[in-house]
Amino acid sequence: MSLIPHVIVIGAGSTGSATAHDLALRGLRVTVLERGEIASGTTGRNHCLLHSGGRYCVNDKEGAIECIRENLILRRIMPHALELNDGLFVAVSDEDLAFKETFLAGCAECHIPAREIPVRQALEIEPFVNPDIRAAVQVPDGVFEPWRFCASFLATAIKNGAAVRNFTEVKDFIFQGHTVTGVTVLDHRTGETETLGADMVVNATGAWAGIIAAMAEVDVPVVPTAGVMVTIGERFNNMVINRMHLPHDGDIVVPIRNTSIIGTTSWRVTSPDAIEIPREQIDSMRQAGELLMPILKAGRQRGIMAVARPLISKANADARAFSRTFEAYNHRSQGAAGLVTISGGKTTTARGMAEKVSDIVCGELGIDAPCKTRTTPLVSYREFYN
Amino acid sequence: MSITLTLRILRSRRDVMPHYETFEVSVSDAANVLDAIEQVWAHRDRKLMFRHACHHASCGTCAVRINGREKLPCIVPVADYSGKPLTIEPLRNFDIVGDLVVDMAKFFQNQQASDFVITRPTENELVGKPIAYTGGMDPESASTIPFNRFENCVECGICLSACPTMAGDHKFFGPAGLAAIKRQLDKTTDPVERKRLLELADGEHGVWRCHSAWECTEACPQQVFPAESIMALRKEITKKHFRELFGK
Amino acid sequence: MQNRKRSGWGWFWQSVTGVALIGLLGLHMVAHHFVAAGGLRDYQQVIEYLSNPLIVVTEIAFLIVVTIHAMLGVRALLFDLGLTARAERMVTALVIGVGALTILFGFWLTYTVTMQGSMLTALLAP
Amino acid sequence: MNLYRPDLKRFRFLRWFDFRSWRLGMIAYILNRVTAIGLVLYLYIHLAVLTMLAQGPSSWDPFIRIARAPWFLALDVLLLAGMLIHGLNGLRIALTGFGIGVRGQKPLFVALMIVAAVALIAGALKIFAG
Repeated sequence: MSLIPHVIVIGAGSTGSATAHDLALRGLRVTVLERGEIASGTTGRNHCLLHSGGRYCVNDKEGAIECIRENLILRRIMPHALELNDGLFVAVSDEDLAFKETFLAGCAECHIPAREIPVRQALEIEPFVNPDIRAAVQVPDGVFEPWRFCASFLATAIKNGAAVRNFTEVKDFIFQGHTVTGVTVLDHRTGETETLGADMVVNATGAWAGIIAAMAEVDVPVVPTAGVMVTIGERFNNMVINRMHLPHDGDIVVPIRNTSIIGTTSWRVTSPDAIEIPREQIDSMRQAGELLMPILKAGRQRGIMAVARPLISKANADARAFSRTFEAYNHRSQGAAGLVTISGGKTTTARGMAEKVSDIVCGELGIDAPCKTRTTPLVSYREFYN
Repeated sequence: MSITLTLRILRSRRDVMPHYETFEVSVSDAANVLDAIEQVWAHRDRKLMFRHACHHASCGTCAVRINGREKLPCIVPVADYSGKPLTIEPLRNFDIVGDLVVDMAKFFQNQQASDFVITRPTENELVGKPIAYTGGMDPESASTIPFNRFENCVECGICLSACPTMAGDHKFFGPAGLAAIKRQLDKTTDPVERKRLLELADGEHGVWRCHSAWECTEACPQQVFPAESIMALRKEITKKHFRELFGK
Repeated sequence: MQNRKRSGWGWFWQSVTGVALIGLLGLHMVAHHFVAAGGLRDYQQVIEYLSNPLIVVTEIAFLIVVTIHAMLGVRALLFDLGLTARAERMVTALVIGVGALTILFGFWLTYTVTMQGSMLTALLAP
Repeated sequence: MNLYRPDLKRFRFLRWFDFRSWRLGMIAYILNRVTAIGLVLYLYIHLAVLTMLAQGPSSWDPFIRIARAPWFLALDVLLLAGMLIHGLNGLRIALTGFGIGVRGQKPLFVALMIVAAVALIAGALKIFAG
C-alpha cells in the first residue's frame, strides 16, 4: 500500500476536474469517478461564458470578484480552450441607462476593467446589436469550450498521476464508524460493482451534490435551479452581448464558434436529471434576446438545452437572488468524516473552488502542500486520451 | 406538445455482444434527438452509455449514427424524422467502449500529431475589429470568417465514421487529422514546420489512401471540408516531391 | 509510415497512367471494335493490322500502361483492407512480380504473333 | 448480420455494403471499385484469349465466330460500360487530386456519368450494328 493518501473525487464536471488537477498537483493520489461522459452535467450545458464578473458586480460583489480573479487566471493557464472576445454591456432602455453609473461603480469596486465606448463605435464593432442602444461598456468577458475546459484539467491531472474513470457511477459510501472509508461503484463498461477505498472523498457533483450527500446521510443546502438556453445556428456578434441591468431572463447573447446562445431563465426543479422545458420560456427568451440583437429573429433555432445549476440556499429568496458564489462543506460534524462537498459557483470559478476544497482535504489529511494551480499551465485536452 | 418516439439503440458492453434494444419515450416536438436519447437514459435504462456535454454542437462528443447516417444528435430535431422509429448506433470505424460510446484515443492522437490548436491564430488581431456576417459558408470563407475564434472542427469523429477507406484500413490517418494538418499548414510559413506537416500527411496511410468518396465533407456537421483539405494536401505534397526530385 | 519519401508516387502514377489510358484505351477500342468490318478481326485481319509498326508500338505502350495501372490499383485495393506491414511488403512484391510477368507475356505474345504474321506474309508472298 | 460485432473486426470492409449510408460519393466509390476488379479480371481473360492467336487461325477464327454472337456482344457492352464508368470517374479523381475542379466535384461526377451513358448507348448501337 502506498503511503500517499488516496482521494476520490466524485464528478468530472468543471469543479471535479479542477479539484482532481489541484490535488494531483499537490502530490496526492487521485481517482475521479464520473457516472457518464465528462462535462455531461451542468458544465456542458451552460452558456459557456467566461465571466468577467460584470454580470454580478452590482448585486453579488463576492461572486463578481471571484469571477474576474479566475477569469484572469484561466486566460493564463488554458488559453487553448478559450475564445477571448470580450463582452459588451448595452443599455437598451432609459432604466438601463440610469443603471449605467451603478454598473460602472460596481465594476470599479470589483476591479473589473470596464471601459465605456461611444455608441457609434460600439455599433461599428457590433453592427447587429439593437441600433437604439443608449450606452455600451466593454468588459473582459470571454467564451470557453466546456468539454475541453474539463478535459484540460483532467488531462493535466492524469499527467500528474491521477486516474479518471468515466462511466463509473457511485452507488454508496462505505463507513467505518463515522468515517467514510470508500465508495461502492458500478462500472458501466463492465457492468461490475466494486469497492474503492479512500482516505478522503470529495463530492463535486454540483447540482447533484444533495443526492450524493444523501447517500452518506448528510445534507447540503444545494438547490438545483434550472436554466434554459436557446442556441441559434448563426453567429452575429463578436463580443458577448449583455444587457446592462440586474441579471434577468434572456439578457445575454453568447457567441461560440458559429452559433449564438441566448441565456437564460431560472426556475427551481426537484430533480436535476432530464428537465422538461416549459415552452413559454423559450418564446420569452427569444423575445428578450431579439431586443438585444434584432437579427436573431432571422436566425435558425438550432437547439434548446436546459440544465440545473447548483445554487447555494442562504435565505428564502427568489432563485435569481441566490449568490452565485460557492461553498465547501466538511461533513465531519455531521457524522461523515472524510467526506467534503464543494458546490455552487460557476465554471469560471471552478479553479478557485478546487483550491478551496483541496485546502480542506489537505487540512483533514494533515498535509502541508500549497496550491499551485494559479500558475501551472494546463496540457492539451487531447492528452486526456493518452 | 409532446410526441412518442421509438428508439432502436445498439447496445453492447465488454461482455455483451452488440444487439438492438427498442425504447419508447415521450419528448417535446421541439426536442432534438439527443434529448430523446437522454430520456431513454433518464426514464428507461440508467445503464445506457452515451457521450454528451454541450448540447449545441461545440464539444463534438455526442456523434452517433441515426438511421445509418452520422449526425450530431444535439442539433438534429426529432421532427426531421416525423415520428418514424430511429435507429441509433455508435460511430463506425472506432472500437466500441460500450453502447453508443466509442474509443476516441487514436483519433485524438492524430489530431494532436499536427499540433493543431482549436483557437485561431488571428485571436489577438480581432479585438475591436468590425465583423461581417456573410450568411452561410463555403470552403474558402469557412476558415477565414473573422469573428469565429475557434476552428470549425469540433473533433466529433463523424468524418472517420463516414469514410469508406477508414472502414477497411484502420491505419488510415483519417479525414479529421488530415484536415487539421491542412489548417496548421495554413497557419505557418516556417519551412521546417511546413515540411514536417507535409511529411505527416504523406505516406501510404496518409492522403494517398483517400479514394475520393467525399463522404467526410458530406457528413461533416461543421463545414470543415476534410476532403477538400486532402486534395489540397495532395497538390502541396506532389509539388514538394517534384521539387525534391529536381534537387531543390 | 514506411517508404514515406516514395509513397506519393504510387498515387501520382496511378493518375498519370489512368489519364493516359483514357487515350490509349479509346484508341484500342476504336481500332479493334469500331473500325474493323464485322466488329472483330479474324486471324488474317489481326496479322495485317499488326504489320503496321506504329500499331505494335501503341499496343505495347498500352500493355505497359494498363499493367502498371492495374497493379497499382490491385495494391491500393488490398492495402485498403488494413494489412499488416509484412503483408503490405508481400503485396508490393507480388504486384511487381505479377506485373513484370504480365508485361513479359504480352511481349512474347506480340512477338510470336508478329513473327507468325511475317512468316505467313513471306509464305503467301508470290 | 451485425457489422458492429467485435469478431467481425477483420472484415470491416463489409461496412461498404451498409446501403443506408450510401450517398453519391459512396456510389462513385463502390462503382470505381467494382469496375476496377472487373477490368483487372478482364485484362487477364483477354490475355488468355489472345494466346489463341499464337496458336494460329485454326483456334482463333472459330472463337471469333462465337465472339460475334449477340450474347457475346452484350458482354462487350458490359465491358464498355465498365471502362467508361471507371475511366471517366477516374478522370474526376485524378483532376481533383491535383486540385482541379475540387469545388465542383459533384456536378463533375454527374456530368461525366452522363457522358458515360451517352457514349455507352452510342457504343452499344455500334457494337450490335457491327
